[in-house]
Amino acid sequence: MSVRILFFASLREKLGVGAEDVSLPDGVDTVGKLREFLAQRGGDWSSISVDTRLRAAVNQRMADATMPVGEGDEVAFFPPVTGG
Amino acid sequence: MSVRILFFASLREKLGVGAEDVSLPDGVDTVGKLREFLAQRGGDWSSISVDTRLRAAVNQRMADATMPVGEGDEVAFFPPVTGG
Amino acid sequence: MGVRVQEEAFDVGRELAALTAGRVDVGAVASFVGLVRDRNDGQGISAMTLEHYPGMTQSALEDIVEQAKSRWDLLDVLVVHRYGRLVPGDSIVLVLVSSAHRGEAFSACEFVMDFLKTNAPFWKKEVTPDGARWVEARESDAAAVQRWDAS
Amino acid sequence: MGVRVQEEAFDVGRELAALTAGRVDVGAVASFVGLVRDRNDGQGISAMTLEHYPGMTQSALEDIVEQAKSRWDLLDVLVVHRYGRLVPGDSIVLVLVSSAHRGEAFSACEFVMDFLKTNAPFWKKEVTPDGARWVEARESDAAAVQRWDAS
Repeated sequence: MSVRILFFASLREKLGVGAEDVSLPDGVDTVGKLREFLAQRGGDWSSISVDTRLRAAVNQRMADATMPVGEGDEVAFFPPVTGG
Repeated sequence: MSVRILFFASLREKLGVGAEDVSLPDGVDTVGKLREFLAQRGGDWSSISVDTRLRAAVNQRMADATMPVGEGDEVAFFPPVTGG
Repeated sequence: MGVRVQEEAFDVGRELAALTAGRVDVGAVASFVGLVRDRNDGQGISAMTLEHYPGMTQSALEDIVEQAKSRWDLLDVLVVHRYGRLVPGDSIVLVLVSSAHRGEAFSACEFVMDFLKTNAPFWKKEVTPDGARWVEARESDAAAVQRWDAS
Repeated sequence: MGVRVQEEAFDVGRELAALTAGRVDVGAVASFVGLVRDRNDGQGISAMTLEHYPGMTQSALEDIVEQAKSRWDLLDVLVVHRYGRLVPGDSIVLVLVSSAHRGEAFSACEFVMDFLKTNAPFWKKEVTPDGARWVEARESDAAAVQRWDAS
């Protein structure tokens, strides 16, 4: 399964990547599992599974850890928002 | 004692007078007593002592029945305000 | 800080620009504009006349602004209230409040409007198909003021 | 009703005029403008960059406006949010809410700002004398949203 992953703000800077297309192994089918999958890359990526302040969106809608992730989805990770 | 009395809005129209200078007898020295004094004129004036919705101001400050009225004061009577 | 009682229309954009011009400490501006509607209490309104108590209107509004400034940490407040003849779509009143943060600006702006509605000596007379009538004060406006006692 | 995410400045007077143009049913317009301050968390700010999530910002703001319209009887809502480089004194966000009566307009305007602060994907990066830093989300903003649950 292939998804597009976006990173914003301080997370984007820390990881040094704003967007990537990733092929996910079987079983990585929720936001929570995707966070664990990405954390396995180690280094700065480790925080993705443990940083409780980190927010996610699936197809441009706010999403919690249980939100399903499917083929072609756009999944974004970012720190708490600070606009306005 | 001489005071200036003003009337506004529906009260002004009902009484047919917007402002008058009045000499008050001894003892008419509060807003409440002035209301009773004016009500004695009878006719449309009677309501001034009994209309509980009627508001008063002394020298351009909101005033209740106990507010003293003195020589040269400007006393206004009017219905509840409806601006804004 | 300013209070103006005037017959002429006001320009919200210009007033807002003046309130913030040259300043870099303003984080929030809350504002309110009240306008004449073409209906009120079930009747069509073709025009209205706003009577006021010259002299007292200015000081009553200044007093409300002072109360707001003593309750919240505000940078500036402007109140402009019109009088005279107005038609539906016309603006009646403008309240602008600037502050460092939005909570204070919102609260103070609503506070000023609530107190203006019950404490500033203006009276509306509407022209309806059945003739002219004085607008009655609303219970809801008295209630709106009272809730500030509790907070 | 509209939501705009843009790099350019906005003109509050013009937006307000457009919101009420040709209408005679608007009794109240509440508005909010958020601006860049020259200080934040005790440090001087010389500039900031507002990053956003294109595509999601628009829909997130539209969703907030829809929520406001379902909670209150509103006539129109406009939200304009800027992104890109801004300096102290610049406007960041505009919220305009029109309604027949002031209570709804005030509540809805504050509701939109509270939810925008926690749900719209914008991030501020400030330039301070010590270098650039990402603005941290405030606990008070999370609390501001939660109070709407109770009401």
